[in-house]
Amino acid sequence: MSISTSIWVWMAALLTLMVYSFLYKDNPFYRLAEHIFMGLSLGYTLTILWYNYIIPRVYEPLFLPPHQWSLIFPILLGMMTFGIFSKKYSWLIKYPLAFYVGGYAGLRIPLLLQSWIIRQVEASFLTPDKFTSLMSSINAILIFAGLFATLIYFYFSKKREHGFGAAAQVGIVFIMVAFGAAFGYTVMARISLLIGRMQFLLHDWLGIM
Amino acid sequence: MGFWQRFLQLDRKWIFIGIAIVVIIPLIKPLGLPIKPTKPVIDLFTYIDTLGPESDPVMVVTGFDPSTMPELMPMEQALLRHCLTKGIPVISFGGLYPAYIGMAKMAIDEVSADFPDKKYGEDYVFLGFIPGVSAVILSIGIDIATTFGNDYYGTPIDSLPMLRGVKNYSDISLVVDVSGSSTPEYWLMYAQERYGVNIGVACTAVSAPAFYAFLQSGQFVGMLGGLKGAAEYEELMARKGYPTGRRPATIGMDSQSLAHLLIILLIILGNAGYFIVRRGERRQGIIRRKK
Amino acid sequence: MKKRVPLVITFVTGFIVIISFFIPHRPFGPLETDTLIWYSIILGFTLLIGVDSLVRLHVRQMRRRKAGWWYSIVFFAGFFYCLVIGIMSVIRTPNPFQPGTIFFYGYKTILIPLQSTMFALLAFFVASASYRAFRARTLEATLLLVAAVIVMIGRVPAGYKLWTRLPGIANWIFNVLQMGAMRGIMIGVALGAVAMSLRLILGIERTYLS
Amino acid sequence: MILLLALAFSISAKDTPDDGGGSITVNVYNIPEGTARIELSRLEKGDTLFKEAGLISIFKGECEDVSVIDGVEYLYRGKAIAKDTFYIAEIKGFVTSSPQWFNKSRTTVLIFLILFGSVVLTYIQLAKKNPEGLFIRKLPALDAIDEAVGRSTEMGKPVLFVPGLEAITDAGTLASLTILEKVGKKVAEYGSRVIHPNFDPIVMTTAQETLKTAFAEAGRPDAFNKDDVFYLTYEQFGFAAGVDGIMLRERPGAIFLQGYFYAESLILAETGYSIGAIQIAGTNATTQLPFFVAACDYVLLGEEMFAASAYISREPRLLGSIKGSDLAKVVLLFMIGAGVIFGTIAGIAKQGGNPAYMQIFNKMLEFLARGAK
Repeated sequence: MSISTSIWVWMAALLTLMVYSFLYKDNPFYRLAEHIFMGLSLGYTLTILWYNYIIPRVYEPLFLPPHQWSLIFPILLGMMTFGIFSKKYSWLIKYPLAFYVGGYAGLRIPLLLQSWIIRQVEASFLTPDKFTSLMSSINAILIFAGLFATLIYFYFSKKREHGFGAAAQVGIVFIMVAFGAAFGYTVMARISLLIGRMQFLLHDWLGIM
Repeated sequence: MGFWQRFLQLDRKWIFIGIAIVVIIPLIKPLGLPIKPTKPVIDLFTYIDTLGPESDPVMVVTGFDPSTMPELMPMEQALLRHCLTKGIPVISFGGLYPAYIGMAKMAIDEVSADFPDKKYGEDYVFLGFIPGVSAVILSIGIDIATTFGNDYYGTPIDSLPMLRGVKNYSDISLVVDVSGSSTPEYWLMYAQERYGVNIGVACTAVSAPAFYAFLQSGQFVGMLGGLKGAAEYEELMARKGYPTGRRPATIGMDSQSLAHLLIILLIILGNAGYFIVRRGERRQGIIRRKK
Repeated sequence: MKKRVPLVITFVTGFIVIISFFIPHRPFGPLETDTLIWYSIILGFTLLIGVDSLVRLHVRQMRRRKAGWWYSIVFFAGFFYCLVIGIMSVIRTPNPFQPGTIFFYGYKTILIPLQSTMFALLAFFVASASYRAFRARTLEATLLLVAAVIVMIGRVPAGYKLWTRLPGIANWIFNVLQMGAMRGIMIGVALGAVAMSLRLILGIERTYLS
Repeated sequence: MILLLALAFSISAKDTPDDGGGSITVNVYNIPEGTARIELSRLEKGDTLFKEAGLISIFKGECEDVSVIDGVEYLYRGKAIAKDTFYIAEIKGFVTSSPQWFNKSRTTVLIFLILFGSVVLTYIQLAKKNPEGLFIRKLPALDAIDEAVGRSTEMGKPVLFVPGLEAITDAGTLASLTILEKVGKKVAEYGSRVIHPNFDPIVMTTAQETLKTAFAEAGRPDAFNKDDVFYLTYEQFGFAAGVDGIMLRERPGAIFLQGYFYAESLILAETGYSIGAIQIAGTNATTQLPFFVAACDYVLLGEEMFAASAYISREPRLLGSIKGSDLAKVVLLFMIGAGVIFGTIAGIAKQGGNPAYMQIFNKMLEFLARGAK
């Protein structure tokens, strides 16, 4: 294999190198790539907006039968956000904002209770089949101990004294081990990403592997 | 002492150069570190390997976009290669989201170029993107032809010889979802639980542990996780003497191992330096413990 | 008026959405999906505000001839290029991501490399961050370090070569030691977010309306 | 083909529970050996012909017919098709579908909600009546704001505040706004400047208002420059590239990364480190916490972000709600602890031949499992 003759491959390769040049220091090449990136991604976002939102969610349901006239309401709310373009009507945005924030707060409460809190409590229950061996019961107890100490660490309204402070300290120990493990765990995937880029440069562009 | 002190203040650029070197060199000159296939990978490989030209087709689903391509593209290609080598009919499905179809096209184009004797429509087919996500999965369970209508190139499904007699999941031997997100759970919920079709999964190293539970309960036939999983699959193919192409994952694994070792070496040296310098400073009374 | 009405709106929408979670009967049942669709429509409008802000920023830079103002020309070139070919592709084909369209070409050869290169910077940063942060300064830092190193090495073939039990230990750290603390953090985040949401609905937390 | 009326093969149908109507659940039992698929058909009362109504999963033996109309009576028939034979079963009487006013499967969530809500509300009321004696533990990351902004001003450098990559609807983004308010006041006091790039346009407009108010409250309304709060892009890595560019060119002395972040967290934090800024991070994204802890000077861990507003303002009602969710933690710990102990006892007792405890334990688990669905 030899070096690529495709202009597209060259463009992709040069952009890749421009971005990496930033690891050395800020330079005109990185700045160029950065601005191309910003411009393209904004144009890209608008295209996706058109394709994913305006056509299927506004145009089609509103103008094609059966007309969903109720959609005029969110469209009006959406237009109210344009109030910020004028000094006099900038407060108009507070209405859609309130609607937005309130609705999501309402959506979040039962969903968090359901899939985060109750699910985690359920998962923490020791089902007796976890007691199949000595090791598995030790594991189960360790998981509970970690959970217990971590929740104590997040207890805000009590002074950290005596046993309580010690439990919070144990909480930090567990939290740190967890962070270390999670960090080490993602290293692999991150290195894979770089390998992918390098394979592109060495194989697709330069053709030396 | 001077050396360690300087080492502790090592400029980040040297670390970056080090990482670049240990990633690039094995790519050009592979070291060939041994790869030991693990059970989930062997399971999936063996399942596909027992199939043949007379079996029902295998469906390979593309479930990733460019961001996870380095890990997942080698898997998709290895799976397609395996099927074409064994003569198993393959349906390549372009995915549940619009951005995936481009990845699917790249994979099928590159692999089919290595199999000039395999004919499109008879040995493999390519189905495009259909909006609907879970509705699409369900709909394939009822009728493939009405779900898709045409293949990616616009040919009616009914006129593709390979898909004659393939009505729905009951005529498919395995669905493998090559996914960078949580789509394997959809396939599990809507295709496997509902229609009982076998599911295999190929996913990133980050999402692999989340799917282990399903693997243990036997809901997935097997699993490839991360670049390591892809490399193991390539290794299994090589052991059987199948054509493996460039083996991008295997080549990458050397870099992966070296980069990990370099990071660990840096951590160890950093700590050694830290202790040596601190002991020196404490001896000179520079450090006073802060309360 | 300008603050009270929005607070009432927040309360009423929040309350209705909560109860609709428990009532499948019309008109409450479909409310959850309906509001999500409504929000996505509002979101579409707000994106235009973002576009306006960014375009203004660059126009300003060009007008004032600030150092490096010509980068703003690059920005506009990229923006209009993508917008024009994007809209053309959407009009011509039902899916702009269809391989073969000009939009897909631009996407594949410019946007994808930029995205994946930025993403792949993490490989370098993971290395530099671990070199710097993983020092055995305190007990906690030591634990962070040990856990990270074991998990890191346990996940590559070299780890297995080093000691056959290493991958098992790495898994144990990840599945047992990590699990309890992560669960605790998750429960904490969820409780905090629920309490925060209650405060929002009740109008106690109102920075967003300032 | 031969028609076989296998006695065991049977079918039942009932209105799908806990839904908004328009659905009937059909179950099949004793599916004959060798069945390839089961076709479902239905007869509307008054009609004479059965119409196709989909397939029943062999795996689950269940199917939901969602094409029915509430109040209309239907008769269902299942046809199990094997290689060269088929079996037919019909339901006993007509069924209809109807909507329900309460989703019983969500009772557990409702109980949790009522308990949690009333605890928090009670503590808010108590705090209003008795504002003394409310305590909140130290959060060093918030205490460090003064120092960070001060040092940055001394060096003549601006402050950078990144509100994360989520919309205003995310609880973390809302929490970051209260922190921004505090940072804004300090910046105004010191006469410095805060740069605020945005991923979401609504967050941008809200942050503009928040900072405007903060500057006004600090007595420097004229010092606020709206153009310092601007939009970048709606693309994850494009945003990261842009913020990195700002860091390298503006060289802020203090960087606040507060809100919900994804994989770009470490890209931002490492670039921030490289320019020597004090970094104060905070996120409710549990997956990104390890990276912030490794690369930043101070971090608000998860829930600590949501306590920030109470910590900064010391408003009794906010402190009360913090106390309320603390109590909820204790209750949850007791529940889990009880489950753990009871599960252990049940496990031991079962091995000793006494399954009674097990039944109670399973009931508890079932209650939770129903809520978590």
